[in-house]
Amino acid sequence: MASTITLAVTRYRPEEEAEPTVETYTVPFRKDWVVLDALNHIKDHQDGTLSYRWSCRMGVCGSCGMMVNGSPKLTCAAFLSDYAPGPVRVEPLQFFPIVRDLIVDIGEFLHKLKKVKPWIVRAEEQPLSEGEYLQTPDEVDAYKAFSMCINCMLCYSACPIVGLESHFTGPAAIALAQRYNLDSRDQGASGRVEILSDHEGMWGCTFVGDCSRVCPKNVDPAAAIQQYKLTTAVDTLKSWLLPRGSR
Amino acid sequence: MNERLTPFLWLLFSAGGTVAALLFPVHVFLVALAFPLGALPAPSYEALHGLVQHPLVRIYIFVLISLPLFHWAHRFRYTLYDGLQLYHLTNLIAVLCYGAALAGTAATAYVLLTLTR
Amino acid sequence: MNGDMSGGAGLHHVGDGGMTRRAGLQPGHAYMRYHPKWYRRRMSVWWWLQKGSYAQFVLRELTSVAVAFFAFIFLWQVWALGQGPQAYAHVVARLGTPLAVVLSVVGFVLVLYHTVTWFNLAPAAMVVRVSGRRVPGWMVAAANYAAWVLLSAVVAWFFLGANQ
Amino acid sequence: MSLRYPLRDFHMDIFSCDVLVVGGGGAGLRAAIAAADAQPTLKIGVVSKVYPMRSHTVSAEGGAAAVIKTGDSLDEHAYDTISGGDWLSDQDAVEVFVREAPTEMLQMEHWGCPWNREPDGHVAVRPFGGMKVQRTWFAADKTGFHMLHTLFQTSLKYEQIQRFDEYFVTTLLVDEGRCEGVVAIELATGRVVAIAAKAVILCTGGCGKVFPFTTNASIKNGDGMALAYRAGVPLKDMEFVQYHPTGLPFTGILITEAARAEGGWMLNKDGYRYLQDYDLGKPEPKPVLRSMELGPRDRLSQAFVKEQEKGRTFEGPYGHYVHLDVRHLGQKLIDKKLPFVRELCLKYVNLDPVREMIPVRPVVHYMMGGVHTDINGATSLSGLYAAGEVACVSINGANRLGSNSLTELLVFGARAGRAAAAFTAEAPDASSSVATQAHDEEAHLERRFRQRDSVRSGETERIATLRTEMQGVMEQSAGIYRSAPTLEQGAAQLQSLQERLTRVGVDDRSYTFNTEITSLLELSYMLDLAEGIVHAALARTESRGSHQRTDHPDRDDQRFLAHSMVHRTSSGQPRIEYSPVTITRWPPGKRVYGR
Repeated sequence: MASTITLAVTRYRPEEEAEPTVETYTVPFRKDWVVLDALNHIKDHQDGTLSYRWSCRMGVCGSCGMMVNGSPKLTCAAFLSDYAPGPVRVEPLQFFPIVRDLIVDIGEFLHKLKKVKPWIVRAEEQPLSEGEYLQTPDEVDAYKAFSMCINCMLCYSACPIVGLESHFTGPAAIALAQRYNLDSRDQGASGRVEILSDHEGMWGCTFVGDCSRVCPKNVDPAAAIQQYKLTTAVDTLKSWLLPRGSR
Repeated sequence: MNERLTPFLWLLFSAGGTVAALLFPVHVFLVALAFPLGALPAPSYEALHGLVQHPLVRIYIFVLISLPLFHWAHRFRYTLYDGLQLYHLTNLIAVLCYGAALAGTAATAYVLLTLTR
Repeated sequence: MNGDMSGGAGLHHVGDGGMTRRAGLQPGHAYMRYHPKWYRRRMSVWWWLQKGSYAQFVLRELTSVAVAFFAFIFLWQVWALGQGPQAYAHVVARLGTPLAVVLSVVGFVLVLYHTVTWFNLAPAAMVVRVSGRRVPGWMVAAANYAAWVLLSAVVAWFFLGANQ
Repeated sequence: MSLRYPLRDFHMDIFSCDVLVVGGGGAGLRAAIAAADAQPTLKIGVVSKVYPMRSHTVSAEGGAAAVIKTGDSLDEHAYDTISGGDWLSDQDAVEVFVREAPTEMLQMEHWGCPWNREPDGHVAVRPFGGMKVQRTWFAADKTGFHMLHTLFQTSLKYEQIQRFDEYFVTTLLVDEGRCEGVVAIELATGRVVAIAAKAVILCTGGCGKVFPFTTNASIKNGDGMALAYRAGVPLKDMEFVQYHPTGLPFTGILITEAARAEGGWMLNKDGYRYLQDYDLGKPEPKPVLRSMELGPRDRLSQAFVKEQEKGRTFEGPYGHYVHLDVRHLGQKLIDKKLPFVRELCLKYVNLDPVREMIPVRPVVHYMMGGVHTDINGATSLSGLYAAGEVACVSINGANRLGSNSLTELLVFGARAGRAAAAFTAEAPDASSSVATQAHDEEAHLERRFRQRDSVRSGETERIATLRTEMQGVMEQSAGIYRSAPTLEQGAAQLQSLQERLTRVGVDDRSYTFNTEITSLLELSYMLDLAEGIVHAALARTESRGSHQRTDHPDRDDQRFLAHSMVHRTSSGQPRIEYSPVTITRWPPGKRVYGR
């Protein structure tokens, strides 16, 4: 087994260069190291100027998403040994504006997330003194998978529609809208449909399906969007066919 | 495209996709391959002509042809739009695609309604 | 009141609100201290060739061309039935020409690809519940395939049994 | 429009708000929402060095304790907490905590947190270490994740809450004994800004990264503790550092206590449930509350060290370890209640806990100590509040019970939010010195990091070298077992590290997302806190909870039934004082587990 491995890392220094370049680094090759460990080794011992985000190193904070050999990955869960003998190509998440090196701007996502009202909407709040809203385990299961999103942005980086149309609301945000729609405690579905019923919302999705393939938490945003389309389409049809009272 | 129409067009696309998935393989295999190549005994003109006299068969043929046309229209529209990045032609593409499907549907209806006994 | 903090009217996200405003500079501009200079890659027109799954997706979408092609073949054939035996024989003969056969073979493969991808993706959109519990996706897909086999058999029976 | 104060020859951005929350994790978001609910007209800022959903609350797994079931009582929760904390908890705070916990948890439910449920639809609870009754609410084993995202998503509906995402706070603005805001670097641009506020709430979490092996995320550098400490606010009970008994070797990834609560066993290299040798009860096939594997974390981590001394642990490339065995629980239960444990093992150590045993060792997990606050989160500095792990109220005393921390950040986050909101009513606007102070801080940062001569004179040091040395010193001197000689040596080593810190060079001069500068600032925060921990540990010549002195093995209520207060002297060195513990209804007793 080779004792070192090479990483080809995208650098972008906006103060000095007009576009990104590639810098190669050679790091020790260790069986239990992930790509993030290699980046930390570079930053600590070789080049303190390399910039990237990371935090929990256990796949739940969602900070460390990057393109590894062309695929969006959480670098804390991408073992070097899976890319041996290298070189390992490490790039910032695609389809996002690059701020610097491996850091991309995700501010747009925060706007999209807020737009879909990802919170419980109710006509009337039950007072806390009356206890919890009852919700059976099956009712929890109805939305649970879509609540597992860690906002790591891998799905946006996998989605060509995001790349083509930056205004597309995108997989994670629509899945989170659907997470609340499916929550038995929520009454905000009709409000969200109005927001998501345009080509920037659910209808922009053409079901490429890569979002679900790269999701590290098996959220399956593609399914969320298709289910959302089906429900919306059926509801629309009903509203045309049925008289108001019986809807 | 009118946003209010989108859910309806998507339903047509879905229905058409399902019809095509379920029924096209067998129809294509028999009508476009097995019968012309003589691999299987083709039904006679009279037999088929007799079959299409039944109203249910005519409805079946109408569904078989028109819904998949809308399926095509929807998919082709998005493929042109995203694949070739023809954003400035979005309305024209939509009109041409759904227009073609509509025309095909009208033609099918006309043919089926005027089929001689 | 919000405006005091955000720098951009109505933006809840202060830092980015400012950033969006300032990043509106033209690409290729010189760097200015305290102002971001983001790099945006433009997507190639050939994006769908860059990744296997994207190519498969575009292929899947293009099966719709084969679907439309055969829809018109069917229409042509039904029209010919109305025009009389000669017209019908003409259609059958044309379908047997080498060019038509090649097109039909390619189209048939595409239609099969459509069927397989459609059935495999259908469970994602369709949530089927039996007494509150969601039916697993593979069972939905299996039901689709079973319906496909059954319907194909029925259609074949009508065609092949039409002469009797 | 941001207000622009003309300052000498350039402009600086000065934002202003009523309540400014530093930190966007569970406590920070809860505080922000509470302030917004209390007074909807207030402008509330949340400044965080990471996007809120990256905050470390996200990593909490097991659950959050609150009394809700029949057969449980507030007093039992209080007693478990107080005895678990070895009677160093302030009992008035604990009583408030257990009383408000159920309401806060119900509020989380109303905001959409996906709690596990009973078949009839009521919230389900699970057992947890050190708790006599099952009272831990849980969302599988991703409770912190779900709570954080629920809070974050709920916070989005408050238009008056405005976020400063990825702003790194470098100092508090203090004038005439009052905190009036912060100075922060906007990471994306390097712009230094002042955020003036009538009240500031620190919610920046702990400082686990002062130790080498920790469950803590890389962002846990004690920023808020150091900011307060440098502003003259004392830190309380810093010597109490919780080791979680079950972290993965190398990565320190947390394997939740819930794994033991659901019935997992701790086995030494002979396959023996060794906890039975440490006065923690007798082994039973099913989990017994407050017994064996469900003992408190300090006792379990201490037992590990004893096993290691007896040579009954495994030795691996990353030190000694024992086994956590959950195989007998079966795949169905593991997938339903411990899916994240399985996911983490499969993804990070390539083993399946359904079929294999999990290697674990004690790893630093939580700081019982922190910024000294009262029951409303108020610190000794007017206008400055703190809540969550950064604060020390104290309910956790000498050892925190598992599943109390998530509840704590809700209860005291909300209390601090409300108190800060009320404070703004009588607080005058920020003084004019804010601009001057902010400008001075900017000039200071510029000098320190971007003027080559000042940094590069003489020998230079690397950030990582110092950080690694500091972590080594902390494990050696202030680990699970401590003694005067090692602590004294540690204190001396830390002092020399402080001197070397001034010689650290920065290669990165960029204004765009300069993570080298923030790493260096974080290291300087951590060194201050490391000194505080070591000095507080040296001064406490007794053993209590997580603080075990081999040279003073017994608890000494005569002298040390008291909170240590670490003050920063003008030389930068810590000075330790003590303040009394509040005892209401539970006089100090013996900690009994397994009986």
